[in-house]
Amino acid sequence: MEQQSQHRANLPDAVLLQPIVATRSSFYYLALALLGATSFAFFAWVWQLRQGLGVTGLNVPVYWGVYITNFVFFIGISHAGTLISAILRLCDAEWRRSITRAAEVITVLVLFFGVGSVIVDLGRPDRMLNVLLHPNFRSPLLWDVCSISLYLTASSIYLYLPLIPDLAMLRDYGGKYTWFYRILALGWSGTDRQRRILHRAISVMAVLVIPIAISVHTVVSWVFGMTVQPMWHSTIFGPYFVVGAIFSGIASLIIAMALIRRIYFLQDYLKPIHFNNLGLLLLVMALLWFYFTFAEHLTTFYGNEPAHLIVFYSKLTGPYAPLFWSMVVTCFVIPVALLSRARTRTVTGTVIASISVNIGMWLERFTIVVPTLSQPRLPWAKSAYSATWVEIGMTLGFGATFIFLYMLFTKFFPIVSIWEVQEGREQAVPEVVARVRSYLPGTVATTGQSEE
Amino acid sequence: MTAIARRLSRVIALSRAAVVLLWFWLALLPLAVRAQGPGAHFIPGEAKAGMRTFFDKGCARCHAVLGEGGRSAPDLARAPAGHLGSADLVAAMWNHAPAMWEKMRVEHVTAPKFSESEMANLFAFLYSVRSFDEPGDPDRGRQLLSEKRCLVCHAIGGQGGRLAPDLKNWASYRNPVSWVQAMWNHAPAMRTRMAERGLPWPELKGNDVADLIAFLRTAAPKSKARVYLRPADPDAGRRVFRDKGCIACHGGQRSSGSRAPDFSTRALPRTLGQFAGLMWNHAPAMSATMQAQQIKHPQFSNKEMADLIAYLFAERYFETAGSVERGRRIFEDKGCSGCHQGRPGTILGPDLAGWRESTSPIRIATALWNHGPLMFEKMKQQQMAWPRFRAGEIVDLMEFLNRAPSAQARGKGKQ
Amino acid sequence: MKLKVNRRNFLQFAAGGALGVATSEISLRGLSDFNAAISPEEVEVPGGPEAWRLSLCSLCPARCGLRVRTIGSRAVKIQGNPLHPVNHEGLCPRGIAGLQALYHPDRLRAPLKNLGTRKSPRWQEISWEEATVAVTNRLRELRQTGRAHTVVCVDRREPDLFSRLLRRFLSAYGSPNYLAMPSGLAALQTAAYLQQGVTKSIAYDLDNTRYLLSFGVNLLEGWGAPTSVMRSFGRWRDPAAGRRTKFTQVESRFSLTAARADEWVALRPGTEAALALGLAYVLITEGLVDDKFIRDHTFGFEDWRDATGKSHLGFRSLVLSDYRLDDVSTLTGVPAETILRLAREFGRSRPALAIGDRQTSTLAGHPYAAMAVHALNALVGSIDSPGGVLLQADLPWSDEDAKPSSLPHPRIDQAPEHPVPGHSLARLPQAILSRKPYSVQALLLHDVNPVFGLPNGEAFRQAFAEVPFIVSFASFLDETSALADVVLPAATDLERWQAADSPPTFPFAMVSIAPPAIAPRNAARHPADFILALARGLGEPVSSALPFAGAEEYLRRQVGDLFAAESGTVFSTSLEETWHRLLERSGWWAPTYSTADELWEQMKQQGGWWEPTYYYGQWDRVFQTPSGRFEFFSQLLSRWAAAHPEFARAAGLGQGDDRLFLPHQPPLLEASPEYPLLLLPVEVLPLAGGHGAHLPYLQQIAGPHLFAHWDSWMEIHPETAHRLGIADGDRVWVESPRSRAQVRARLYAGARPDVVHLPLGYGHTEGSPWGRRGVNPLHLLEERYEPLAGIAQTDRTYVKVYRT
Amino acid sequence: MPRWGMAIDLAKCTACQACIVACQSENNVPCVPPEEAARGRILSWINILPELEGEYPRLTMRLMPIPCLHCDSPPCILVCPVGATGINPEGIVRQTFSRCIGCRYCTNACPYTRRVFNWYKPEFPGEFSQALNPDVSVRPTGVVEKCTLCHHRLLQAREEARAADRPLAEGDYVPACVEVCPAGAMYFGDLDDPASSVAELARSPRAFRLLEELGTHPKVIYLAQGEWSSGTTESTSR
Repeated sequence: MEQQSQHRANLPDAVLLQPIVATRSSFYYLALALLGATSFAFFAWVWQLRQGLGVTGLNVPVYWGVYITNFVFFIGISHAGTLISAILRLCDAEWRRSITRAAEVITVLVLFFGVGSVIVDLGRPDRMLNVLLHPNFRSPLLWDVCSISLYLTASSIYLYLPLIPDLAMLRDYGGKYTWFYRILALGWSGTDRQRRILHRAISVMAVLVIPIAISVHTVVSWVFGMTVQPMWHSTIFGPYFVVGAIFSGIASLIIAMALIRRIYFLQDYLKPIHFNNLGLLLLVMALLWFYFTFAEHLTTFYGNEPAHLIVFYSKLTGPYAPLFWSMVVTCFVIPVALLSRARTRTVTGTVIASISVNIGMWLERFTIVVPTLSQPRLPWAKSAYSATWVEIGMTLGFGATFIFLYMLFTKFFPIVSIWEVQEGREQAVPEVVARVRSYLPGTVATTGQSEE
Repeated sequence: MTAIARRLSRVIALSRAAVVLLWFWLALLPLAVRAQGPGAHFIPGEAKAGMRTFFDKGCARCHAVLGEGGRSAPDLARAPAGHLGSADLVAAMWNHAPAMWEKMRVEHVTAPKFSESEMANLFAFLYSVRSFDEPGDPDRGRQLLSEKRCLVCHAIGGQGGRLAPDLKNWASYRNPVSWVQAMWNHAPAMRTRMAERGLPWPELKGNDVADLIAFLRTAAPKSKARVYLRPADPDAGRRVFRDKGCIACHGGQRSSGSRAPDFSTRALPRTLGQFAGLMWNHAPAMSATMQAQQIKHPQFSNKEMADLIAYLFAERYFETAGSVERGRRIFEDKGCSGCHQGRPGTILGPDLAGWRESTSPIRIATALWNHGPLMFEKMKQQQMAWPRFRAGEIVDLMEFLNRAPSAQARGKGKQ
Repeated sequence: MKLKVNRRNFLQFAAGGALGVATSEISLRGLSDFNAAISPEEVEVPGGPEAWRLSLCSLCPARCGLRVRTIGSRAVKIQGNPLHPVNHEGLCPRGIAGLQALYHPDRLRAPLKNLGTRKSPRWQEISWEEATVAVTNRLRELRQTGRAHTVVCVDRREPDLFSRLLRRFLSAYGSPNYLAMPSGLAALQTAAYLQQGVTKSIAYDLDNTRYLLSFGVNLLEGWGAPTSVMRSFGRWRDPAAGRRTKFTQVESRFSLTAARADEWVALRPGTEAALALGLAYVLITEGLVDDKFIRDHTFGFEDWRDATGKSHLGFRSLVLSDYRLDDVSTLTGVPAETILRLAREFGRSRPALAIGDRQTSTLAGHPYAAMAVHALNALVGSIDSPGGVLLQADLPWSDEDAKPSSLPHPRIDQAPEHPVPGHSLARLPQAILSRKPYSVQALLLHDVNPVFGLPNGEAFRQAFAEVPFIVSFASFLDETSALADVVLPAATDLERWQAADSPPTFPFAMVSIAPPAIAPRNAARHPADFILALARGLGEPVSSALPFAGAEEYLRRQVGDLFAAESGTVFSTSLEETWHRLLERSGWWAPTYSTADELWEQMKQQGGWWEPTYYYGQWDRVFQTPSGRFEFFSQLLSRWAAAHPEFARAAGLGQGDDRLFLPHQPPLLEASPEYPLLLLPVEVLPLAGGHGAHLPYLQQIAGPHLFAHWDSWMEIHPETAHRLGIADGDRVWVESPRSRAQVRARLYAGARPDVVHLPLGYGHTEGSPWGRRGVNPLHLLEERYEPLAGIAQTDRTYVKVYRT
Repeated sequence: MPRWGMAIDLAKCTACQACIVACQSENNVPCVPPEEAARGRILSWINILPELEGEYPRLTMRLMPIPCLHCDSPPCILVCPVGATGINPEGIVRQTFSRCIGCRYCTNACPYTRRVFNWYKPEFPGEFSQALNPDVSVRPTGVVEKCTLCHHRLLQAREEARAADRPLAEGDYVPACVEVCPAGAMYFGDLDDPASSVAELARSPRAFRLLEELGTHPKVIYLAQGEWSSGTTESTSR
């Protein structure tokens, strides 16, 4: 026993396995709390199924509310991982190695909640199968179904592939559930050939995943863009939504990293530099997002179409002004202020920025969905929309469940890709030196093949 | 002799045909009989069906009858004034057609097409409706009573003369005919009484009767507010005409010697009420002659009187016979022959040879209505004037078309 | 060389995949089962043999003809009877809502007996037999003790078979007290009596008029016979019908009627009479009047001398002196040029028709104003002429039921201080409480709710507490029935034999009848059957006066009269009717029936009998005044006033002032600093006549112009609201000197800045919970009665409005 | 193949709302309780839309009864993911209640907001369920419903016509709202039959369609109120 633990401690990066081998009681308390929220959400949902959607704050003409907002929001978050890690992988950003998995997990998990939000929004979830039995391919909603399921598969694979070596490690490590890891490890023995295949597979997936991810959120935006409703019927919704998605994605990634770092003492794996880099990325997205938002609203204002202007003003000056302007603050003012200066681009700084960004992005989705609906072209009675406990409970529950599952993942799998980190140590440094040298004049690229 | 014989045969032939037709639709519409208008029995076609046509085909959009229907065109029950037989109706329709077509073109009204039976019904309807009286003007009625000095002898509800019956007794009579009947029956007595007092016999003209009724109606006792007549039966009327011996003097050719006006030729007023007026005016003179010839003054029941008048009107629906000669002349003069006689090269209209033995006012009207606009257009292209006809001329034309379309025209028409 | 895929991990793969698919499949299926389990399936609708049955609507006096679709024993749809002369195929929303009245969850299920007190009733269900016995005994006792006359019966506004029977019963029983709820046409009828000397219902030839000038009559919101008015409205604007009839609405509020009119003229509330006389001024000065008619058929246009040689004021001089254009303009707030234009349009387009004073189906307006408006009709000769004011044709009923009983005792509610021999139900409470002329021993109420529906409802509540015995026929335990000792569940329209005469404002003589469309629900019964049972129970002579087995037999007997009349026709297609009219007008009559039985059968199948012909110019029927003419100067009034000097004071004019007898502007209410805003209650079609609040169908469409439903609202002008710091939807207090109520304020630009409006029909305190919403404006309004006929003037009161 | 359409003459409409109630009673549309109504969840398929303009005392108000307009190119049917709604060959925009999954995408895509959603299980308090029309299914909770132009009446009319062995005549098939209109302001018929009254009215200069600019091609045609002027004579054929 003694020397067993001894032997483990000596293992490189043992700290990365720590969460898996040892669980502190605080974990259970937190888990309990989160599961409480989950069960509350479940209760709310049963209640809604029994009573009908009447228990929500939805009404005529505001047929969509918090649920659809959540849907768009969650799908947005899902762009955190896969997309980012894919991009970083493809351009050999070496600082990625310790953050990719944390990102990819977010993607895979959050997608379920995106889909879940739609399901709870259905009046007849029991008839969901009709989507497969009687599909109508002219409906953007069906495009969503396709692209999201495709995205889910792709990103699951993309999460799974880099996991294999670590699984093998856990298998040979001989802790709990070895049988489980054995199944998943697919008999990985780390031969060169296997490594090469794995590398090839990963980079193929990386290439594949990017267009899929982009398509997903474009299609989501089309759910609105394809209608003739004022301020929905817009051509830039595609890119606008994608940008927003990546924006919130990065933000939630930063938050997740910060938490992992704190809880599992991974300070020297997730270093300030990571936050700094991601912070810069976030800054870029913030500017990009503002640009789109500005363009979108300016054209509407300039176009001066009555129906559109009614919605426009309901956002800028009307009942939705508070939401709209706090969105501008949280999505633009705060992050830019914090991230544009190196002094504040610290871990805390970026985290604060990220939190505000996520809040802001949720507000953005909300102010896209609701104002349009509450100002129909024909001046029917306008009834204000405010969410009920059911919707709020469900939203919180979803958040909690997501966090819980994330935690659970860290308890079974290393949240930082161990073999990649090791690979980094052993090979990447000389590679990078060689690569950098190869950029410089008067030198011959000797390490060409090792770069592929 | 020929003329008389032909006329006679013609009238009889037509009335036979009419009766046959009558039985035909009687068999079809046993219920409709109850709702028959006066005079309908003799006339080919059914008045009520005619009204349906009138409204369904959209005539009522512009035209009205007695105020029921559109206002933008003449009220066909009131205008043209005076009594119109079928031939007169055709003539009126023919002469008026171009103007109407113009108006319809302007208003984008598409002219409906009629089958011959529909047209027959329409005629029957118009003919009966034209014989209806409209409620009179009570104010004029009051004046009349004083002008005609009725109240010297008569009283209304106790006020007035005591010599003659109180008019209140009749106040509830709504039908001019029942008035005529009452007046007729006591005409002789009244005549003598008035003679004694040297009072002039009151003449009732135009709508006088209707107006009188309208005024006296208000004096009617509440309990039995209105007395109407059931629709009359011309057949019965014909019998009355024979049995009561009217035919003896009034029968025209049929009467032993025509001493009295022949109703089959004499000009009739438009409505029954006006006719009633005439009978009234004519009563004293007549009873005088009758006395002179020891003919008993016939008494009529309400129904008999109604039937009788209905019969007389029904008779007059049919045109008297025309002459082939005059017909041919008109056919030439009015330029019909130009197009309608199969001359080579000039066949713009159909060869009317085919109409032999089948020409009737209904047929002409139908043809006019269905093909008229086309013909009108063609004629305008040829700078031809739209010919106008008097009723008599129509009759002669029909006579001509029925009898003598020249053989060679038919021959040519075939080639 | 490749990943070594041996059998084992291949199987693992397969297993995993299968598992995944299975779980997803199961979860979806499971979800649907789950959902089905927790929210079980919906109502399924039973079928059955289908049939269409005729019936009559009784939610308002129009009594529209209905076609009821029945499936098995259920009534599932109400539509208009296409042959019915009043509504043809059309219906108003109220008619269709009859279904909800029929199947209403709060309907009485059995006869109820009050074991408690009036204040705190304790209801017990009893059998019909018990009920009949109880009532019979009480009435027999009263009769034997010579107090038959102390039995008072209050019937609803809608005349029908049952009201006839009731009258017959009362006169046989020995009581003169057949009372009915007041009608919104009272002012018109009063004017008709004073100016034309007639008591029959005034009618309007709306179809044929070319210009309609309405002084605040809510024509399209339940006035008169709503469906037939709407039908005429449609015809005025039917492109096929040729020229469009102009409809001008003079009203202070931009009501739905005003909104649908061709022109809306806003005037100061209460000045309708002045405006009418102002128009008369222009008509006279510009010679736009019908001289012939005025010469031949009117009296008192010029100044005149009576028998004693005393000279009297004529209408012309009155108008020329008192109602000069600019005066009228300043008083009414209508620009002079508008008045000029209106007068010219009115005078030049013939036939032109004027209706007023401001009235709804329950608020009558002021008779003097009505006279002023009616005078306009006389000026342009629109009386008893096509497109003008007509007098309803007489029915050929034998009048034995209707005739006033020749009994020693006077009617309890008669009003000797009024010139018009009217009776006003409003006087009943006072009569009961003062025991003058005699004390009331028993009350028979038929489907009436004065406690809720009359301005002095509270007085009724107190008075009824004094009456020893109260029986009420009702479908619901409403405010009034709640005060009764015995409440009898009455069958609704669709469940009972019905017969209706021509509705008010309908020119032709008409009788519609309808057999029950479906069997009565629960224990409900036809009140007629109960009354007949009562008659049998009371024995001679009552029983011999009503020797009928049931409602049907009684009705059947009545139809005999129609047959005897030998005129008219059974309801039929417009074509048939045209034909009939053509014949009849020229003195021919072609009935479709030859025996009374045939007539009866045909009436049951077609819906009734009527006479589609109106005979114009029957002056001595239309003008039964002393002069036998239309009287601008009412001699009936002057003669009466001669004997009653106190009248002049009541009317607020000097003794011997001829204006008393001429149309004139009655005195206006004045605002006080404390109560600055005028409250004008309004009537909306869905709740017209004050009933219907218990029907969801009607509640949810009550105020379309404001999307208002299920609750009463107070219309207030945005600026006024802003001045008072009131926002749209705020709850506010409306306070009058009499009482105050809380209601939701709605900003409405159609409300005059110094006026607020509350809809009538809301604010029940008893009966269906659905009806117990909103406030009842009648409780805010001050009671006032005008001197001519004692018509309630509770249609306006000054109030103040402030936020809660 | 007819193309069913409706014409509503705003000059004749009295805003009495009989059409609304007739529709509800014909199609088993439940009355929602007051609280729900207050939240704008009234289910009626046809509603009056008031448009008030001007200042006291110069006001105008247009009150339009608006059912589903049964557009020829309806935005709502494209977006339904399960094809629960579509336009049938006769131009009726139908809703298959049994397939609808209640995603409410169609309600949001309809520019006229003429589709309603069953927030709760339909309630027919007391014996109201007795008055249900057996020809029309009662919609379950959670599905979208809309005006069907009383399609069941079309089926019945067809049956009767076939039984009588004659073609479907104008007036055989009329929706409940049109049938009940007391002012005769609503017309219904085949827009492709030039002789039909609707087709005639659709050609009238007063005719307009709601939000035409969206290219939805509604088959419910409105006729402008028009104005009275002394001595005007209008004529349908102009």
